[in-house]
Amino acid sequence: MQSFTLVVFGAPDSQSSSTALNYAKAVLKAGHHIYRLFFYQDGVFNACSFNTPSQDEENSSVNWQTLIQEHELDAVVCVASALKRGIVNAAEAERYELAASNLRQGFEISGLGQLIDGVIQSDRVVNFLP
Amino acid sequence: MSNTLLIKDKQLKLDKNGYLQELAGWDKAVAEALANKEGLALGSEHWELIHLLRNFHQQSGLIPSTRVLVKLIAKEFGEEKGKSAYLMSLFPDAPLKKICKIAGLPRPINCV
Amino acid sequence: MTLHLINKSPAKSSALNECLSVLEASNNSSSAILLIEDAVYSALKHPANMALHEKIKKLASPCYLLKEDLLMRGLHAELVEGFTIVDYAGFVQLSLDFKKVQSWS
Amino acid sequence: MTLKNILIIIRQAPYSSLLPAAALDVLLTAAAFEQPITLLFMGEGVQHLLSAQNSTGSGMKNISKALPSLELYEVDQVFMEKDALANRKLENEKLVLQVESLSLNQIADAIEKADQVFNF
Repeated sequence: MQSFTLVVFGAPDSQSSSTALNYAKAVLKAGHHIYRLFFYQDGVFNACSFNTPSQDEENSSVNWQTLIQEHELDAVVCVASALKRGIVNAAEAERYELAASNLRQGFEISGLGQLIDGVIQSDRVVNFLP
Repeated sequence: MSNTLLIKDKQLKLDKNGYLQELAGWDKAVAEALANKEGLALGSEHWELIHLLRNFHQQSGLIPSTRVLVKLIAKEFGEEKGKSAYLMSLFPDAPLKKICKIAGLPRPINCV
Repeated sequence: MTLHLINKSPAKSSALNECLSVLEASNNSSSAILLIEDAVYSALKHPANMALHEKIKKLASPCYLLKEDLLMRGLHAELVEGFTIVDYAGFVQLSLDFKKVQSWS
Repeated sequence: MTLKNILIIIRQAPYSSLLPAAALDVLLTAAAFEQPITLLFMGEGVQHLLSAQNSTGSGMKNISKALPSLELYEVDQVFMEKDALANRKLENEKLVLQVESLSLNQIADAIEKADQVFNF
């Protein structure tokens, strides 16, 4: 069994986000371990709980959340990318005096250090570039 | 709620953590008022570091980590001052956050 | 021992071309290229792709295409020879067959 | 702590994409973790080395300003693709930092030697 860290750069409506999701599923199906999902740059929009695509469209945020919760994956959202794009948890919303928090359950906000930790700890790091 | 820093005729908005909201409003009097809120009286050694950090930020666009700031101090003012204990003695507790706040720089986002 | 992952159309990005230039200059032939997303258009029989295909043909490294991205775009018959088609399970396996995966954008 | 050789390649021109700034952030964080780091400017990425840039008022980050400070972060392995400046007729421009050139063959070696490559 090998361990993987996946870096998701693409917004929910980009193909690169869906490629990363399909890849994550294939990693788990092959019996390997996902050490961490790291959502970076526009990838952080996948962690927004306010995403409401039309009913006849896929909700990539929900698809990620389902995978994360089913497999209890470590899903880290880059704090600097998230703050810039308005994705905040309750603690950050309070710190910056924002009207609401919108981080989807299952995701956690943390620093870029978690990506470097992924490089150090896992067997493979795959970047899904925008 | 947001608080305000009053200096003579100036009113400066602070965020919840006491950082300036508009960095352009910073000047020496502002720094002294901010330091005062932290219970610090700025002496020449404080100023030396504040100017160093502000110049570094202006030139590089970067907010250094504590470790890098200590190295920057060592490079500029010698090994004697280039120690975290020296930085800590001037800006106690959370030295990087404290000096950034007083120097009118953004709050460092902890990447680790 | 690197799997080079490319996801952009050759019309939009020089990624494949730059990757091929590095591999050409390398003394080591134990790398591979996997084309995903819009990069699968690089395998089309198209005059604009001819120079790339010449480079790929001369290379000792194998070149793969992601099946799901070909099917999604309706590409079947018009592909040049010399590419191997893999699915997501194959993509994961390739990631492990090589020492690391390097993505180019 | 396990050390991983991290190679960061910047291939996108400044301001056209957010990726170069992201690459710099990854580099600074990897440096904070004391990992061995190599930075390489390839192709259009060499434009970051030009010192005449001024992004004031654009809202875009000028990452070239940070390059002379990399030494403080103990990042001293900084390279550019040989010929990339000449191919763009930029060889006489002033650069923010003097960096060594690598041939494509040496770049291939650097990629092989790295444990992880971030190619933005």
